[in-house]
Amino acid sequence: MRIGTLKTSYAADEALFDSSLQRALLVLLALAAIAFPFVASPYWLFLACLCAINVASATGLNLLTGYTGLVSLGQAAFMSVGAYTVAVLEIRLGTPFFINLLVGAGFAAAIGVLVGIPSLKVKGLYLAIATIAASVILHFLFSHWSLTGESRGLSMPPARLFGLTLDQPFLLYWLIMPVTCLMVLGAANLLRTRIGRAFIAIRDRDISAEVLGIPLLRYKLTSFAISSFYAGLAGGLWAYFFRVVTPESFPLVNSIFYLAAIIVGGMGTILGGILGAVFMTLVPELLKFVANWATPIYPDALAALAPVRTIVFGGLIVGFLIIEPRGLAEIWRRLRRFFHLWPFRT
Amino acid sequence: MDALFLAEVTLAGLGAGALYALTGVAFVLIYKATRVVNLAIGEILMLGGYAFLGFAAGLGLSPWLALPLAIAAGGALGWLVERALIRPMLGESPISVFMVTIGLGSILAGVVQLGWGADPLRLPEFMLSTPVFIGEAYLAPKVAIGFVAAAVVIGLFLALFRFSRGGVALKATAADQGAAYSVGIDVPRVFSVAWILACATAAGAGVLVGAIGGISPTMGVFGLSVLVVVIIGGLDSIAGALVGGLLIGLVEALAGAFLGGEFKLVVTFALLLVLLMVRPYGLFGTHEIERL
Amino acid sequence: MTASPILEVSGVSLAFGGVRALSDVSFSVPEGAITAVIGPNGAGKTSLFNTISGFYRPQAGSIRFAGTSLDGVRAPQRAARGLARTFQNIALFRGMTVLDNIKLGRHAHMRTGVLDALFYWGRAQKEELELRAEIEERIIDFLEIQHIRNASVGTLSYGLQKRVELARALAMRPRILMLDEPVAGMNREETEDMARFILDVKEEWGVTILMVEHDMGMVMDISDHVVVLNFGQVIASGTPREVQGNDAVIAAYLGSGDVGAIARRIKAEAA
Amino acid sequence: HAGIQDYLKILNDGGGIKGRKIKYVAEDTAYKVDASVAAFNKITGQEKVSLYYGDSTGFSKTINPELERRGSMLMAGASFATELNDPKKFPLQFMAGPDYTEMFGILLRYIAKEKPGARVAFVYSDSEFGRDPIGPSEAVAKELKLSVVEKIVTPPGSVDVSTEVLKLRRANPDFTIFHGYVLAPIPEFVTQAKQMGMKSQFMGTFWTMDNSTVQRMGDAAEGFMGVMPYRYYYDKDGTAPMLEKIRQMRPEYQSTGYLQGFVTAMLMAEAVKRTLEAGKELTGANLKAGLNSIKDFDTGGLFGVPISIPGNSVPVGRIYRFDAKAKQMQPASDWIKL
Amino acid sequence: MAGPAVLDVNNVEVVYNRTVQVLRGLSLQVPEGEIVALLGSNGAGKSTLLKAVSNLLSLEDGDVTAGAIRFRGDDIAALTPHGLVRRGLFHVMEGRRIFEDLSVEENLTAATFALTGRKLPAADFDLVYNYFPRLHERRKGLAGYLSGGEQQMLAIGRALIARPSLILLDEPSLGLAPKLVEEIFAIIARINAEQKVSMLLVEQNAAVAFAVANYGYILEMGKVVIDGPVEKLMRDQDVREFYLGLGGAGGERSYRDIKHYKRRKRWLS
Ligand SMILES: Nc1ncnc2c1ncn2[C@@H]1O[C@H](COP(=O)(O)OP(=O)(O)OP(=O)(O)O)[C@@H](O)[C@H]1O
Ligand SMILES: Nc1ncnc2c1ncn2[C@@H]1O[C@H](COP(=O)(O)OP(=O)(O)OP(=O)(O)O)[C@@H](O)[C@H]1O
Ligand SMILES: [Mg+2]
Ligand SMILES: [Mg+2]
Repeated sequence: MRIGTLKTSYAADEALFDSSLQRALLVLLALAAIAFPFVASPYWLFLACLCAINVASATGLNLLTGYTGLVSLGQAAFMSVGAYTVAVLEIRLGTPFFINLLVGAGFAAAIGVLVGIPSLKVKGLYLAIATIAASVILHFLFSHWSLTGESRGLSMPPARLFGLTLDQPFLLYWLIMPVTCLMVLGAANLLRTRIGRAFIAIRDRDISAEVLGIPLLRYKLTSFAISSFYAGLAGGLWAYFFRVVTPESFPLVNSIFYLAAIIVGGMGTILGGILGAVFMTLVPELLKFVANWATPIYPDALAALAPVRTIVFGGLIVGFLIIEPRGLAEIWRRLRRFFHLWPFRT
Repeated sequence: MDALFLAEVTLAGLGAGALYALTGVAFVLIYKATRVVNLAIGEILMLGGYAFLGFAAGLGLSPWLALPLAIAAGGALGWLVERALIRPMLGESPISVFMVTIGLGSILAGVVQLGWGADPLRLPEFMLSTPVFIGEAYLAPKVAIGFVAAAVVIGLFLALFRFSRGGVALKATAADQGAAYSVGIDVPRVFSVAWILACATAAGAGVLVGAIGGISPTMGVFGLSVLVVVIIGGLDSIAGALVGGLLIGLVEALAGAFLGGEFKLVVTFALLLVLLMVRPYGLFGTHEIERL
Repeated sequence: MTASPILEVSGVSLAFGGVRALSDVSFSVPEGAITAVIGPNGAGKTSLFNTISGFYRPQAGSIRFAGTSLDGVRAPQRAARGLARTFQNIALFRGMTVLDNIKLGRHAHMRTGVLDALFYWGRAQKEELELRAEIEERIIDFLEIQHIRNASVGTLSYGLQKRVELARALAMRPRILMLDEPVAGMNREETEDMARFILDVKEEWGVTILMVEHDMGMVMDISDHVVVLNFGQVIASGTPREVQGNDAVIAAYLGSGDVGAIARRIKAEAA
Repeated sequence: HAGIQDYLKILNDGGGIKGRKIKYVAEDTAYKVDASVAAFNKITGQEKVSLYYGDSTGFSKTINPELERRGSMLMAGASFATELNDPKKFPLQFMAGPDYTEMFGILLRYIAKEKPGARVAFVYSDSEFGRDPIGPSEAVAKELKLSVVEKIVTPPGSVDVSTEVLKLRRANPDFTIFHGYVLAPIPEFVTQAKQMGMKSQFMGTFWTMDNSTVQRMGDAAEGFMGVMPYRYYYDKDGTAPMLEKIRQMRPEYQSTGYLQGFVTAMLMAEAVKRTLEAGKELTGANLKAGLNSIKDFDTGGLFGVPISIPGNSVPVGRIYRFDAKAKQMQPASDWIKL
Repeated sequence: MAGPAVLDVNNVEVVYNRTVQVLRGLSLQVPEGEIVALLGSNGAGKSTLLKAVSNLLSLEDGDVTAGAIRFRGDDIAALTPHGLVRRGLFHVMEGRRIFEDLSVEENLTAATFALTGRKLPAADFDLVYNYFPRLHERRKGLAGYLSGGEQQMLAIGRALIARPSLILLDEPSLGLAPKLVEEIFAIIARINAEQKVSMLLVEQNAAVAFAVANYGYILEMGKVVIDGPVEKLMRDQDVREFYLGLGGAGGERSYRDIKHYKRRKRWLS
């Protein structure tokens, strides 16, 4: 059992991880992440990379929707901007991948700002629909523009680093995982400064925020920019990971997926974005295991998998919202408190 | 382009628009009473189509019996959804509730696919099929019937709100449930009634839409166009749904005829964006009252 | 009052569609004193505050603050220049703790940009820690809210919420503090607490105070100067004593002051 | 899926290929690229795979570099996308039938023969699948001296096609080819067009052509035509020992999708056999070489004629027409080889 | 106390979110035809009590865990909130809670649902406009744009439409100008006298509450600490000091004279 930690300086009180036990756990986690690729099969590595990409994107959306309160159904579209930019740069110019990633993310951020402009006037779900409109328009553009390969999409060469060709999950892991960790850390940092507070203020009550010295448009656009920067970066990683980008790679369902991920994980907490994205990525795989396992008993299990997956996806969203609206992060918090106080209270 | 073609395209557009409007009304009904943005409306519509198929083809009932049964099934679904999913969400943030409806849509699509398979199906023919000519312009008979049915239902709803207290009860409940209780409004009933009426309407629209284009588990995307309709009309305005529906139907038809089918969606959504910049609450939606 | 005015409102008019909320309002607020704005409901007091803080744009007239015109200056910049306020309907951010709510008040005076924030260790951290120290030592101690600093504001009682709002306004480094009905809904005891804080802010921090309040007991006791609005127009201004005796003010706003007598009369009539 | 299983059962029951049995592992992917890639990684991570059957076009494209890198597999897919029929770009893949452009080519050739100089319209969905054959097919039509009078795009998932039908009527084509759909909105299209008194002949491609699908078109099915590389399940003309075997194993009607799987498995097995016979290792390139060495191969009557695989596809097909009385697609032409 | 009790609250305990206990064994009665005042500091649980009576607690995740509340002899636990209103118990909630995007008239129309199932003549809007002429002027306008006082009038007007036999009034003077407080309380007194409506009145402004009420309860921490006829309460030393702001000598204390240390009230109970 741990006893309440006593802090002696404001710096200690403002730290991200407030106890030595937490920091020790973090180091352990990092070590595990480093050891993982050496022990895991390509399949698990593949999943780990996919989870990381989704975490990056979900964290971005969490900043926008969970913290700033601007509901967006365009996250997948912003990812597609990043992915296409990366693919075009890689194919046409062959510039180094980190430049491509940054340019892609920057470009996505610019588009995000553009899409965010209505947010000053358009509120709530009207705004969500406006972001759908933006995705539809982007989708149209990508599937009819020769530069982006029209509806056929683009296939691109792998990323290269020091003469190494990053074309397997094992190598890509070392690109994707660190980038994602940095992105999550950046988001956590952002939130403990005036910018994070401004976001939350806008979410809770935007009109009074303005009178308190927070320029609304600037911060709403900042939020859109950061969120779509994250999406763009995630999309760029996605592009290097799959090496083909088509208009169907980032459908509207994916935007819903990210929204669902932060809701299931817990909106407005960094941990929630991470847990939610990982959880929602892994559940379909879990279902596959179940189906394979059930095949001998129930031969049509595989055929039923697609609809069952749709049902489970919906069921998870509905179930979480009704039973634990604050998501996995809240469950995690309760678990922690339980162990924290362990022998004494339940 | 000759005038006849233009006239025919316009008629076809208005016909399609009427179905948008009808589904839009179902959407608005729920929003008006419960402030829930029901993204599952497309799937509920789809379920109406499948229910009709189930009654007519599965049980071999006459289509004229199957139709009211399908509508009733829609109503029952509405009742169930309201009870099981919406009522527990009272007081949660609008995003959460709207995500619940997304989840519901996903569940319904999955269930339909599990029950009827992923392939598109056709509804039994039950409407008259002699072509309708208005002047010289051709109008597909089903589209004409859809138009008339939609017009009648929307007219009924408009009259209901104009000449009864029902509309006030809906709006009051949506605005503040506690206060609505405190003035003697039976809030749970308002909720139930709104969902039952809306889902029954959507199911009826589903039969019409299915009769025209067949039914499939992906039919829910119809809901996306309906969303555009109600946003353009204003989320809480029945008249808005009517105008928005006809407008979108028309715009889609014209875009399809003169630009090509691939432009339909993008043109309507672009229109939506432009309109939102000018009128953030749609054509007829009420502004939120914001005071410091 | 001899002090020079810090805020000058001249000829301000504001209308919403057909409703004239303010018409040709002029008055000035002397520096370092407490000025109260009173008037019937719907007279336009809150609208006046909203106009001063830049939330509404007046159709006519201008406002000068500390010698410079505020025309064309948007709300956030006005806040940055030292116009701080509280709200009639408490506008705390329910998703944040008390401490974060207070920190938010300092927003406009901070420099941290997006890049600083993403990296945090460095400039952003330095600034955050300075802010924390100052808030702890000056504001939280002063308003006696140490025990709730990590509470989320939603769980606090009404009186404490009002106090946190005041703390947030103080964190804005105000030169003028505008309080919209600071003691509405409070009982006598809590009103006394709030009155004491207001007086201390004026005396110890040297902040000018502009306040709207319907509690005449408090207004008349602590304010130095009173402005009376009715139907969007200034109908009187002066010291509390002057205003209290003004017939127009009594007719429009103060009333007879004896509910008991009226009630007794009604009961007698009914009987 | 069932088709592959059945063929492998026949094969393994018959002793496998040169004594080797073939093991079949399946994963569901919901036609989503990332799910498919996940499945690919999972399967290849667990087993040493020589033959792979993928689902969508997107997947085939995505995985291609990986296939080349591994070089150990031969892959076939459910997709007949034209783009995949390029042995240079996709050296380790093939499809068990004509690609979509070739399907159009067969249809157009038939049209040119029936009615030289006919007016043709293409109706297709606004998707990768729908757009696939349109460009090249226009060129083919031109070569055959047919005029393409209208190209109509419908948005994906659209149900109401009234305006498109109006457009079609103005173009007044003799033949209308639908592509990029399974069923909807073809029936409504045909019904409305017939109501308007149009006389156009309506045609479809592989995914529309399953007998049960056409049946579901209701009245609109009458006279509907289209191209199909395989024989239908119920086709009893000529000698078709394999079809006979299928009918024994599965007494009820099997879809053309089933046949596709069956044929694919058969061709894959043939490639393995030839590679082993040549005494070579089972690498992707060797398997593909084995496959390409197939000439005038008899598929036990599943294709109506002996086939060859010069590239990535089997460019053979036949025109069928729906007979409402028999409720069956009936042959309307001979086998056409490109 | 005169007359039978319209409302009888007996030993009620209320818990929010299954964790926070707010009322701890509270009892009070409202006799037929009288106005009972309920005073107490912020957070004492006054609004909570009213919500418990009108059965609206469940909306905020609150529960009555012990005790019983009877309205005209019926246990309210068995009744729905709207059912209670239709039997004649009307709750004018704290913060007015008018329907902002309905017009004034529609707000009154909404209240006619309270008449459902009762054999009463049609709703009488003129009765309301008679008491509140200001509302008549603005009857077509959106209620959200009314000033605070007008909104309070509308809230009371809605109660009048419902023809209740008991009105629960939660802080009707909140945010109102002194003159308007006078007007509203005069009207409250008139309504009580003319319509024979009983009232349970929650107020912070003790002076005006005592002016119209017959009997008073003072609440601290979810319990009644003093009660009695208004005349008796007004003689109580603590009530004088903490609720009426009268100094020891009887004259009103000035806010300027408040020292930094002051005596906090302590109720012994
Ligand atoms: N955003 C708005 N739109 C339309 N009318 C408004 C708006 N804000 C205020 N009003 C109107 O302006 C007038 C003045 O309102 P204001 O809120 O300033 O009054 P107030 O003096 O603060 O009253 P109170 O003492 O009740 O708070 C009122 O008639 C009100 O209805
Ligand atoms: N929904 C709720 N959930 C949890 N606690 C609540 C809730 N509503 C009220 N409380 C708590 O219950 C206590 C009593 O609240 P209540 O509103 O009844 O007080 P009150 O006496 O009406 O005060 P005021 O004079 O401020 O209106 C307060 O401490 C408050 O924090
Ligand atoms: Mg005000
Ligand atoms: Mg209260």
